[in-house]
Parts: sequence; C-alpha cells; structure tokens
Amino acid sequence: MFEVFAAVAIVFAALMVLSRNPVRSVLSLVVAFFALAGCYVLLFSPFIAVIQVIVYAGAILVLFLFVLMLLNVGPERPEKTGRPIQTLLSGIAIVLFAGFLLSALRHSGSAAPRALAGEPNVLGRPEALARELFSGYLLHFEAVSILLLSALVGAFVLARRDREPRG
Amino acid sequence: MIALWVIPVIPLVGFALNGLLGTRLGKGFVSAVGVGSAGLATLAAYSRLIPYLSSGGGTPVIEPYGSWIVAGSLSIDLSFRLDPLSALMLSFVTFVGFLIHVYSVGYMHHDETDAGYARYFAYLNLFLFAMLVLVLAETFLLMFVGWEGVGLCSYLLVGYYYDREYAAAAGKKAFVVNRIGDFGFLLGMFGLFTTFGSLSYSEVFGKAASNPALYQPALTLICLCLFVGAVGKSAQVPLYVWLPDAMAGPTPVSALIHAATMVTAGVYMVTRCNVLFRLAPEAMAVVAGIGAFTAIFAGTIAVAQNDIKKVLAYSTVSQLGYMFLACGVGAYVAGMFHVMTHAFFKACLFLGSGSVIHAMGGEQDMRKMGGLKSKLPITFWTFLVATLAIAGIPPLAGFFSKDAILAGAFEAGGLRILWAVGLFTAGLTAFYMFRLVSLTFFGRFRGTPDQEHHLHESPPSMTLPLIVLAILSVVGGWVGLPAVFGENANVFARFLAPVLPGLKGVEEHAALPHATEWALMAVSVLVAAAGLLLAWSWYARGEGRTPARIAAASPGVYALVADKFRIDELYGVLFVKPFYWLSRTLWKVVDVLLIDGVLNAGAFVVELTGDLLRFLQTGNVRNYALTFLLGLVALLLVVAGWI
Amino acid sequence: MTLLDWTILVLRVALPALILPAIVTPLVWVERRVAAFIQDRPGPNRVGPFGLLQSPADILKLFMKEEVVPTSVDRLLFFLAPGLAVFAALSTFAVIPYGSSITIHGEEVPLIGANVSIGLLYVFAITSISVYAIVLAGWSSNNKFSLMGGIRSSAQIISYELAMTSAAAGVILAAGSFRLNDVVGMQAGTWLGFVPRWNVLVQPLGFLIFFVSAFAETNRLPFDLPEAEAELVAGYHTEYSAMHFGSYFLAEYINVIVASAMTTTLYFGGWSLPGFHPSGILGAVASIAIFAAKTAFFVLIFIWVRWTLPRFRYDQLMTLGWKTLLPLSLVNLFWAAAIEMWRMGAGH
Amino acid sequence: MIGTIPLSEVLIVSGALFCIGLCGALLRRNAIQIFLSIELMMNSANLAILGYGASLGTREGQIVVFFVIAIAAAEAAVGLAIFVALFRHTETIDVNRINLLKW
Amino acid sequence: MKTLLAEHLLTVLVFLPTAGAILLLLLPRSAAGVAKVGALTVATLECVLSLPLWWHFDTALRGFQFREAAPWIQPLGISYLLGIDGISLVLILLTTILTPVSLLFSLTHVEKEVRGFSIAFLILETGVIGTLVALDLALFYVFWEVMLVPMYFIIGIWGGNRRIYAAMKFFLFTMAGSLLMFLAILYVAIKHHAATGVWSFALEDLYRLTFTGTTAVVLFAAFALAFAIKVPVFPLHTWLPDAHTEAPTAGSIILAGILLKLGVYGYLRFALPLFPGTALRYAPWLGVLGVIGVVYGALVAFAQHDMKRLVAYSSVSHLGLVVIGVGAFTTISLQGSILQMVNHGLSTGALFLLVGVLYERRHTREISAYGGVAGIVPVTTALFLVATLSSIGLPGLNGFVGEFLILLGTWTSPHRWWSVAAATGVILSAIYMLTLVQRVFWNPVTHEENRRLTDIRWSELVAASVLVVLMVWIGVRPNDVLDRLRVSVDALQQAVANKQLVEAQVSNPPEIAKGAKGEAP
Repeated sequence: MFEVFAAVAIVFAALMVLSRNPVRSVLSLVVAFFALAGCYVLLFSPFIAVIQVIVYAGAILVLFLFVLMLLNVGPERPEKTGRPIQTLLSGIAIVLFAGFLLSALRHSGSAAPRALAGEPNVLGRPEALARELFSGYLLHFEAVSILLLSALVGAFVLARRDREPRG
Repeated sequence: MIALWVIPVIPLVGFALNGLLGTRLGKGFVSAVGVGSAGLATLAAYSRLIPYLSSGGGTPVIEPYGSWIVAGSLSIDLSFRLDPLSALMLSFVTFVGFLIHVYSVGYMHHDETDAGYARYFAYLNLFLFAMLVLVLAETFLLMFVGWEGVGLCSYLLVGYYYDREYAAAAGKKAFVVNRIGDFGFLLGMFGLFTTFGSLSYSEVFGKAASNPALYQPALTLICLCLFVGAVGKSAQVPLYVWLPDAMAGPTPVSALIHAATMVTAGVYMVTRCNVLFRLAPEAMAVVAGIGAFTAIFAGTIAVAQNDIKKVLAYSTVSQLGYMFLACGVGAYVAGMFHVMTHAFFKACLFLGSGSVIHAMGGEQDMRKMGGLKSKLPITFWTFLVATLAIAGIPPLAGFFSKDAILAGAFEAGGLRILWAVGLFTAGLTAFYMFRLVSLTFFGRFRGTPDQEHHLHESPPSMTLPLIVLAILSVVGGWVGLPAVFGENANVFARFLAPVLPGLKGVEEHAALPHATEWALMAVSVLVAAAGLLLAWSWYARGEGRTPARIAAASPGVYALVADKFRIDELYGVLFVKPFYWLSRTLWKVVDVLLIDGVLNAGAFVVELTGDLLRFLQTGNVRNYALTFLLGLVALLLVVAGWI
Repeated sequence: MTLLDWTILVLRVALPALILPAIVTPLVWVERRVAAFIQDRPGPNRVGPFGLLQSPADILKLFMKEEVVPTSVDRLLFFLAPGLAVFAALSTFAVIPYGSSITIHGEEVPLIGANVSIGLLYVFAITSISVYAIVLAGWSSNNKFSLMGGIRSSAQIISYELAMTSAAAGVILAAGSFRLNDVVGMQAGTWLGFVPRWNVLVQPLGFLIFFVSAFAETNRLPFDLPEAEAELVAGYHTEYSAMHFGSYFLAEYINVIVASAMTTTLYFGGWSLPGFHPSGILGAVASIAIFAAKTAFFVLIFIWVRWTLPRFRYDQLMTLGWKTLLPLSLVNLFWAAAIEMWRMGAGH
Repeated sequence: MIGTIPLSEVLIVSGALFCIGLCGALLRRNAIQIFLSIELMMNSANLAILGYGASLGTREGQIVVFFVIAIAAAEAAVGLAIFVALFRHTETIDVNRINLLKW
Repeated sequence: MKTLLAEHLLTVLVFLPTAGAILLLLLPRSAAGVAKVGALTVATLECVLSLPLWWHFDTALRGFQFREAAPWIQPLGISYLLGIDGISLVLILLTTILTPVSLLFSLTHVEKEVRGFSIAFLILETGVIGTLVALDLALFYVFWEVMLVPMYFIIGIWGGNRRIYAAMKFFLFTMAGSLLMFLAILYVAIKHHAATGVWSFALEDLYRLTFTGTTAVVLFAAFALAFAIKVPVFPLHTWLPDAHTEAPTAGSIILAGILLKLGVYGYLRFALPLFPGTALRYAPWLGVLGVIGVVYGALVAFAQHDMKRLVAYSSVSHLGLVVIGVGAFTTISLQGSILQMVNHGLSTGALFLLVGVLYERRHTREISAYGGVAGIVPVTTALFLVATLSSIGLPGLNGFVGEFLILLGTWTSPHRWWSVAAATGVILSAIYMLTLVQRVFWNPVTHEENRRLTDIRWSELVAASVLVVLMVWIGVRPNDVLDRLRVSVDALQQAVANKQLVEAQVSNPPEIAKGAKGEAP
C-alpha cells in the first residue's frame, strides 16, 4: 500500500520537475501531494494527511495556479545562452548529494531498523493531537499564527498595485 | 583700617560697572565710575600707606584671605603683602594711575563713541586692578595673576582701535611676546616650587636667606628663568620689540602702561627676588649685561626716530635697561628709585606728547611740528621740565636716580664698562630727548595751515595731570639724595632697606668715597648737558642740517638705525616665517598626507576587495542556489572525512 | 476479511454513489417544476405524466449529442476537469451518515460510507479539490471567458470555504469530534423533553453562515458568478458540450444534495429525531427516511432561493464573504466556545 | 498490514523526493517551478519527520509537520506575492532574466 | 519617589533622558517646537537632579559612592553596578550642564528633523552618564557604544557639507578602538573566571586580578588604544577635526566637551588600575605623545582657515596636556588633568558655541569671511574673548589652574622636560587663538555682509553666560572641584602602587591578588 503511494508520489514529483508547462507541473504536484497524504495516513497521521490536502492541495497549490493564471506565463522557452557549466555543476552536485543522502539514510535505516510500531488509532487521533498541541506547544502555535498574519499583510502589501508612487 | 584686598577690588568693580552698563549709561557715568574708582583706590591705598609709612615701615604686613589652590603638596594662598617695596609701587601706581584716568577723560572725550569710551575706561580700571594685584601679591602665583592680567590689559588697550590692523597686530604682538616671557616665569616658578616647596615670598626668601649654601646651586637657572619673564614684561633685548608697536594704543595708555607702571613690573619682580638674584651672581651679570645693552641699543634707535611717541617708547626701553643695569649691579634701591622717578617724568612726557598730538589733530611725526611752545605753553613747560628730568639735570628727579645707578655701576667694579655704557646712554638720552623738544616746540611750524589754525592748548583735565607730574618730576628725586648730602639723606634707601635683607656669606661692597661720588655726579651732569646742547644747536638752531649731512654721509648706517636695526624683520625671518611654514607643512603633510593617507590606503584596500568580490554577486538565483549546494556537499565531504 | 465484510463495504460505499446520480434526474424535474410554479407557468408537462420523463430525455440527449472539442485546448486537462468535478461531488458523500446502523451477523454496521475519525475535515478536503475541477476547466478551455469564470469561482470557493469551515468548527467544538456520526449522536435527544438538541438552536448564526456559504460553494444563485451567462457566457464550461457539460450539471446537483445533507447532519440532527430510537432493520430504514426528508427540505430551499434572489456583483460577493461572514463565523466560534465552557462548568 | 513499513523505506522515499525537488530547484528557470520544487523538498522532509515520529511512537512528528505546513502556507503567500510584484516590473519570472541584485 | 531619588539617584540620572526620549518619540514628527522645549526641559531637570551629587558627595570617603547594584545577566555574572567617585562626579556634572546648554543653543538653530535631534541628544546623555557611572565592564561597554550611535547620527544627519565622511570617519575610528577593548574585557572576565571559578565583570573584582608579561601588555594596549582614539592622542587624532568641523554646533560642544574626556576617564578608571605595572611602564610613551600632541596640535591649529577646525585642533593640543598630566602620574598632575578636562569642556564648549553663533548668521566658518565684527557684535566678541582667554590659560580663569597644575605636577615628576616642552603650548595657544580673534573680530571690516550681522540672541546669551560664569568660578575657587578629586586621585595612586607590589610578586598570571583586596578605589 505505502509502496504504491510512494511510487505515485515519486513519479508525479518527477513529472512536476520535468514538465515544461507550469500548470501541468502544479497539477502533477497536486497528485504527488495526494499520494503523500496517503503515505501520511499510513504513518498514523490522518489529521496531518487531511491538513496536507486542505492546505497544500486546497490552498497553496490553488494559489500557485491562481498566480500562474494571473501572470499567464506560457511554458519556458529554451534559452539562447544555455549555461552548460552551471548545469553541469548542478548535475554533479546533485548526484553527489543524492549519493550522500541515500547512503546516509540507508545507514540510519539500518541503525533504526525498528518496524513502525505504535497503536494507530491512538497515535493519530485528532483530539489527542490537539490536546498535546495546545498544552505543550501553545506558544509555538500562537507564534505561527502571528507569522501567518504578518505573512498575510506582507503578501497584500507586496502584491497590491500601488497607485501613487510611495513617498 | 580697610583690608588690602579692597584696594584692587575697587577698580575691579569699576571695570564690571563700565563693562556691563557703560555702553548704555553714557560717557558721564563712565568717566564718573572710571575716575571715581581710580580715585577711591588711590585714597584706599594711601589710607593704608600713610599709617604704614608713619610707622616707619620695616616689618611687612601679610593679609591672608584663605587658600586658592590646594593640590597634593601644592598649596597656594590668596594673600596680600604690604612691605616697603609694594608700598612704594602702590603709592605711585595708584596715584599716577589716577592722574592718567583724569587725563583720559579729556583725551578720549571727543573722538570716541559711548561704547568705545566705556570700553576704554573698563580696560583701564581692569589694568589698575591687575597691576595692584601684581604689586600686592604675597605669592609668586598671585603675582603671576597680576602679571598676566596687566599683559591682557595691555593687549586690549594697545588693540583698542581694533579696526586698525596695525593696532590689532600690535596688541597681539605685545601679548605673544609677553607670553614668551611668562613661559620663563612659569618655569622659574616650577623651579622655585621644587626647590623651596612653596611659592610664597616669605617662605621662599626666608629659606633662601637663612641658608644660601643649600639653595644656591639651583638658583642661577631659576633666576634666569624669572629674568626671562622680566625681559618680556619690561621690554628688554631681545624681547623689547613689542613695546614700540604698543604705541598704537591711545597715548594715555602708553603713558600709564608702557611707561609708568606695567613695564616696570619686571624691575619690581627682580627687585622682589633680590634675595635669590644676589645668590646667583651669574644671573645678575646677565641681568646687568642685558640691561646695559638694552639701554644703549634702544637709546641709539631713539635718536633716529621721527614719530614722537616712538622716540619716547625707545627712550622708555632704554630707561628700563638702565633699571635692570642697576639691579644687575646690585643697586636695587637705585633701580627702584629710577622706577619711581621714571614713572613721573616719563608719564609726564607721554601725556605731554599726547597733548601735542591732540592739538595737532592726531599728527605724530615731529617733522611736521615745531614752534609749538607759544601755542601750548603749559604742555611746553611741563614737557621741558620732564625732559630735563630724564636728561638728568640736577636737581630734578632723574638726576638723582640716574646718578645712583651710575654710582652703583661704578661700585660694581670690574672694568667699569657698565658704568661707561650707562654714562654714554645718559648723554644719548639727553641728546634725543632734547632733539625731540627742539623739533616739537622750537623752530617754525612745519604742519599744514589748517592744523596750525586748529592748534590749541588742551583742556584742564589734561593739563592738570601734566602739571602735577611735572612737579613730581622736580621734587620726586629729593627723597633719595645720595650719601654725600649726609648719611641719612637717602630716605628712600633706608625705607627700602628691609626688602634687601643681609645674606649669610654674601658681603656688601663698601660705599664709595664722597670725592668719587662728587666726581661721578659732575661727569654725568657734564655728559648730559653736552648731549643737551648738541641737540639744541643741531635741531633748534640749525634746523637739523648737520644731522642731515651726517645721515647723507653714511646712508647705510643711518637707514639701519632709522629702521631700528631691522630687528623685527630679522625676527620675521628667524621665527615668524618658519613658524608659518612649519604649521602649514605639519597640517598638509603629516596630518592630511601621512596619517589620513595611511587610513585611506586601508580603506582603499577594503574597497578594492569589495570590488573584486562583487563579481560573485551575479544576481542569478540559481547561481546562489548552486553555490549553496556545493558548499553543503563540500561540508558533507568534510564531515564524512572523505576530504 | 470475509466476503461478507467486503460486500458490506461495497454496499456502504456503492449505494450512495449509485443513488445520488439517480436522484439527480427527478431533481432536475423538480427544480423546473418549482421554478415554473414560482414564475406562475406550467413548466415541463408534456413528456410523460406531469412531464416526469422530461429530464431523462434531456440526459439521453446529452449523451447522444456530438462532442465538439475546440482546437488549442489542453486536451488532458480539458477532459480531466469534468470527471474531477463529479468525483469530488460524489466522494464527499462518503463520510455522511445517512442512517443509523444495521446489525448483520451480530456485527453492527453504521450506515455511512466510511466512518472515519476526521469526517468533516475530509469533507472540506474534498471541497477544496472541487476547485480544481472549475479552475482547470477554465484554464484548459483556453478562452478568456472561461478563464475569468475559473478564476472567479476558485476565488469565490476559497473565500467562502473559510467562513464555512470556521462556522462548522463551532459544531466540531460542540461535538468534540470530527466524526460526523458523533455529531449526529450528540444531537439526538431533547432538552426539557420536547426541544430537539439540534445545533441550529444553539448556534443559529453558525447555521446561517454555513448555509449561505453552501450556496457559494455550490455556485448556485445568488452566487453563480462563475457561470454568469449574461457576462461570461456560462463561464468555465462555455467550451464544454455533450456529456462533459452534462457532468458539470450533474456535479452541481450532487453538490446541492451533499450540501443539504451536510446542513442536515451538522445542524438538524441528521437521521435522528427526538424520541426516535431506531432498532432493527425497520429503524434503519426509518432513519434513512428521516435523513432523506430533512435533506429534501433543504434541497427545496436551494431551488426556491435560486428563483427568488438576483445575482450578486463580484465585489459584493467578496465583501460579503470576507467582511461579513468570516467575522460573524468567528463570533459564532467564540459563542460556541463559551457555551462549551459553560456546559463543562455545569457538567461537574 | 500497516504496521510493517520499515523506517528506512520511508526515509529513502523522502530522500528521493528531496533530490527530485533539488533537481527542480537547480535546473528549472521558471521561478514558480523552482518554488514548487522547494515545496516538494519541504514535503519530503515532512515525510521523513512523520516517519520518525511514527516509528518512535510519538506525536511530536505530527506537531512539527503541522507547524511546517502552516509556515509553508505563509511562505507560499509571501513568495507568490513577490513573484506578482516582480512580474509587474520585469514581465518575466525567468530567474535568469531577473538579476536585479547584480553589480 | 523620594526613596527613588535618594537610593537610585544614579539610575534616575542615567535613564531620565531615555525616558524623555521615549516621550518625545510619542510626539508627531512635525512637533518641532514641543520636541525642542521638551528635550531642553528634560536636560535641565537632569541638571537639577545631578546637583545633589555635588552637595552630598563625601569628599573624605575613599571608594565609590551613591552605589547601586542589581543582577543583570547572572549566568555571566554581569551585573548592574553603579557608583561614582570624584573623577566621575565632576565629569557627570560637566555633562549635565553642557547638555542643556547645547540644547538651549539649538533651540533657535535646528530646523531639520528636530524631534530626532532632540531624541539623539537625550540618548547621548544617557550613554555618557551611564559610561561614567558604570562599575561593571560589560555595562560600561554597553553605554560606551550607546554613546557612539547617537553621535554618529548627530554628525551624519545634522552636520555640515562633508558630514557623511566625517560621521563615517568618527564611527570607524571609535569602533575600531572599542572592539579591541571589548575583546580585552572578555578576556579579562574569562581570566577572572579561570582564576576564581565565578563569572564577574564587576570592576572591583577584576581589579583583584593581576596580569603580567605579554598578556598584560596586549590587554593594556587594547584598552589604551580605545581610549587613546577617543581622547585623541597624537597619531590617532585625525577623526576629530573632521567630526568637530562637520558636526552641528551643539554636537561639537558635546563631542569636545564630554566625549573626548571619556577617553581619559576610561584610562584612569580601567586601563590604569587593571594593569598598573604595564601602564606605568608605557606611561613615558603616553607622555611623549601628549607632548607631541600639545605642540603639534597648536601648530596645526595655527594653519587652519576654518574656525571650527582651528578650535578642534586646539582641543588636540589641550587634551595632549591632559594626557601628559596622566602620564606623569603625580598627585598634582592627575588632579590638574582631571580639572583640565572640565576646563576644556567649558572653554572649548563655549568657543564652539560662539563660533556657532557667528556661523548661524553668516553660514560660513571661513575665518577670512569675517574681520572687524567686534563693533557689530560686541557681546559675542566679549564672550568669545573670555572663552579664548580661558582656553589659553589666563590666570583668574579656569584654564590656568588646570594648566598650571599639570605642568607643575609634571615638572615634579621624573619627566621634567615634558613640562618644559608642554609649557611652550602656553605661547603657541596664545598665538593661534589671538590670531583667530584678531582676524575674526578685530581688523577693519572687509565684507559688507558682516555689517548686517545681528548680535547674540537671548537663548544663546544665556547658554554662553552659564559657561562663562563657570569659567570664572573655577578660576577663582578651583578648590571646590579639587577637594572632590583629592581622595579619589589619592586612592587611585594607592591602588596602583599596591597592585604594582603584587605584580612584582606574582609570577604566573593571573591569580587573585590578596594585597589588593579592598584597596581598589
């Protein structure tokens, strides 16, 4: 089951990166996120999964689409001045990094070979989660809410077409 | 009986009043306050002097008013001292000062605005205050206060006509040159403090007198330092240059400050320290030498001057030299005696010249005068008296004092060279003074017609002081008759005696035999008379043809003398120019070029690196991202230990 | 899992999935009749008795019509979108309890698609998906009217989702669970013996907000700007024809039903009724009937409103959503919280 | 069936996603796509965190992810706003053309 | 309130200006008049509140008075320690007097961003006073930097044409020094921890440490450099002319009047007692630099054609004298130096103020642009003359006493020739100052526009008169100040002497010096 979701996620993530058309890449990312949400459910985090769908798929990515439509940018056209060195270096770096990551993760996997345990319904229960969140992490929660508020204002200020030149 | 501090404070109050309110309240108020305060001060002074004198003087009166500066081992008291010496100075400083205040009322009345008038009297009062502090002070530091104070006033008064550049410059010159002297004075004081651990007269002199042997070694240097101060204040070679320029000030000022009182402060100081000087023979030798040289040198210059006040100025310098000569040869009494008499006749002369200039409408060049004796009778007669006095014609004041000095110089022994110089100077003095008189009062008038038309005798406020001073120049000398007129004839000497304590292991040289004294007197009188007649025949009779011929005969020499030996120019080349150059180079080269240069170099390096690193800032986000990742990878490699 | 379990599961999920589209057909007829009634005209009455066969005929037509696909559309998305719409509409129903429970072989089976602990959240999640259906339709049609419609509706749906969610949050607060069954359960019973414990009585404001937002979410009048025929020539589905158009049609009506069902569940006690304690198969049927009845009522209100109110202007729409409903919903939330605290206080 | 997802698998998946995101971030020129890739990377991280959380049997993982998502929302809002503003000036969101910070 | 004033007077003094600044912050930006008056009021109140220090200062008591202590950053042992001795006392009063004076002057002369200006000034005052009362090195450093920032803005915003350059120069110079000092402070504190196992930045704890050898030299160098830049000592002085010249008048007054003094203060309070051996070993260099400063400053001052620049260089010269006094380290010279700091604050402050008076009317500082204005602005002239005389050390005014004490004290020290060399300053100062006076006030009027100059305003007159009165007062009754310095200076020398003994014994630095216990001033 997990493998399926994971596979979907990876495939669509790849599609997202590969597709020239931004709208398509957004959509493929949506799918990938859904798949991820599935993984989350399997990792005993149904609440997070739903949040993932609502916030990421339902809000953030819609926002992306929205912007894409506003700006109405077509697929990126191939550059006349390609940057071979840049690309090459990037490739090498990524490969190296990937190598590291995978090896490291495998190690950590073997280091903690424990199969996922824990009792699902308890671990993922929203009310329990809420209790923990609002008891232990209230401050963080508030901080984040303030962050969101400021982000809201900031976004508004940034995106607003200023009529008179600011002075 | 009023306290001593009252005496200087009165003019100080006058200064404050005139300075703050004078401009608003007008000339009447100003003159009232100015003259009034001077008069009051005089009265106060005499109210202290008369009892003191009648008590026969002797023991000094010291009035402490609490401490001024206390720091570490240093403790300076505010205290005044009344002893014969200060009494003497006090007597004529206040009195002459008062007279000159009176004179100023008349002299300054016309040509000045209220503001200027107030300023003038304020300064004059301030000067009086400073001078009194100087003479009354009980500690060197307090004396220094007065010392600098009078310097300040001379600066202000010389630069009184501040809108005339030469006046302003002259004032500055006076102050700066004085400062050079004060530099010496300061070091002298430091020396005294380190040697005696105190700066009060009584302690210093007491210790010095009690065991000379202990302190003698240090004293020569100290005395020389102090003498530097005196040289500056009393316009001796090489620091005399400021005095002639100081004539830029109003004439009464020249009379008061640059003839009667301030310039004699140096002599007063040396006399005050006679105990120290007597323990430092070398220093005394220097004093005598400088004095003698100044006397003859300035006298020579005076001969060739045509500006009436310049002549008087140089004569003052030369007379001061005389006084130092006296001190140098140990004839302190004679020195002080001359200080007093000189105060009378030189003040009289200056005021007289002032009256003349007044009448001539500001003209100071003697070549444009002449034949004034009928026009300004009072001025003429008083002036004549004063001239004879300074020329040393018996029985006028100058005769006795000068004779005393010559006698002292003669006593000093050696090759009698000092005496010879003094004698020659006496003749010189007589000559140039009578040249002055002849050119001014005799012969025919050489000025412009309308000047002639305006000629008039000065108002009583000016003539009165003249008369008084003239009388004083006649009788002033009789307090100091030489020994030949009887053992106790010299009241003056007896009076000052307590100031000149005997020192262990320093022998006083014996008094001259009377015969010698008579001889000396005769000689000096003859010399004086000779110079006098020569001047008369050349300038009054001969209308100055002879000197013209002489001058023509040796133009170079004449020009040199007329240009005061071009000492100012010399100093200009030696000190002023280099000073300008040095200050500019230090600024432009050291400050701007070197120091800031180094800094800017550093700044430049930083900027350069910035310019180079700037190229990493491609502005391309992906470059940044890539760099970021590369860095991360590198880091990982390091962490993994693969590098 | 035994075969039985499988069958039960299938039934639980499939039944509503099949029934819902089926209901749509009569629903269209009902709407048209009601509209006619409101506008005082006969309405469809030719085809079949009372014109009952009118809408089946229409649907048939939709299936048979020629499919016109404009060139320069993004084909994939163009065809994906309608399906997405229907899928979203249908799948919402999965977590709505449409009846009490039946006992099969001693195992109690609640009458609900999936009795998950995060039911309500799931609903909202799906709702947010339905945006895509419209946006993609609008974008992939490559037609500026459609694009406008798409943008408008996405904006509209996102905006009203906020109000809706926070209004529903009040209910969640009261119920203490996302599980819709629990919501229904807490509404069973009465106060003072006769007043039903429905949330609407406790949070009338919340209900109002939820219901209004529901209109917006379903793009029904007075909030049907995305398809505003007058200005946008039918908005995002301008370019659609035949069954693809039909599926949007379908989706809309299903949404209406789902919205009504949600309202019922959240505020009107779902399948429960005061003094009614379902037992046995009959009870289950009865409960389903109750649920259906309540839902039908709200559907009718939907229709009634459609033919009564004029369309909003876009800025009015936004103003209403952001400046009125959202703040009010917060007020409601506080109110609910206050009640809850008072109740706890009273509890012990 | 759920109880047997080995942690390493989860981690590998998240790692893979991360690398994919990395590729996108580095190789894409379209700012929005770069941004998307970054979001993806963030999600891969979330996955890893949840994996650990589950394997350790705690809820901290979920809480962290919760915050991550919240913050991601904020970030997306601001970021996109920036793009809009940027696009107004430069008429492009090709990061190779946007190099205003250039010397 | 009463107890607050009684027991926390220093705290009140430190933070009253800040409070005022915050209040001003609440004003609208445009409320210029209110801001000016408000700031002036606060500063005046501050001045009034500072007077009790003067009256109630116990001249017989060794060590610090008006102490306050409160923990601040406990884990690091950083605490809020306040206290003053005679040395800080006089400087504090100088500050509380000069600040209102300069604000009073600014009343009529600042138009731009008045609120910001006033705020900057109040913050500056807090910084200065804090620096003077802090007995905890960390606290001291904080205030030291607080002081820097508002000055930077005062120069950079309200300054003359080259203000940015000047502000930058000022900032970089000072910053460079203070950063070194910061490192040194940290090092000292760490050593204290190493030696005693407790963290403390408290001055009196650190006094007990003993450093020898290279460590001591390096640390001392770090401290000394910071203070030398502030003073400024000869080669590090070039920031000063620019800063002074470009700063607005009020800024120059504070800068010259107070900020420079803090260099010397810091040296006496920190560098010297912490590393006495080293300090005294290198004192000769200090003295030599001082001598150079005196002569060099005077000579360069003479070459200036910008009034403020001239006065600025004269500050270099005067401060050189102060440095000499410190270097000589005799009781007399130390007292002289401290007194001279006050004097210089007054005289130079007055000079800048009066130059400002002219500048505000003619908008040029070029000396050549003036000449003969004495008749046009007599009052200004009179005041300027007094200030000049005080600055060239005319007896009867304050300048003389300080100069005399320094020179005399130095003369009694082993380095007699410094005194001789420095005494030439007496001549040089007369030359450049009187030349300035002559070329500005005397001489015939050469520029017609000068005839239209208006004489000093009331606000300016009051401001200047305060300073003049103080000059005369100190000139006539220097003991009022000296009495308050006596014990402190004595204690300082005591402590240094004791600690030198300890240093002599100590072989491996640092360790707690038993001998120095309690002796620390």
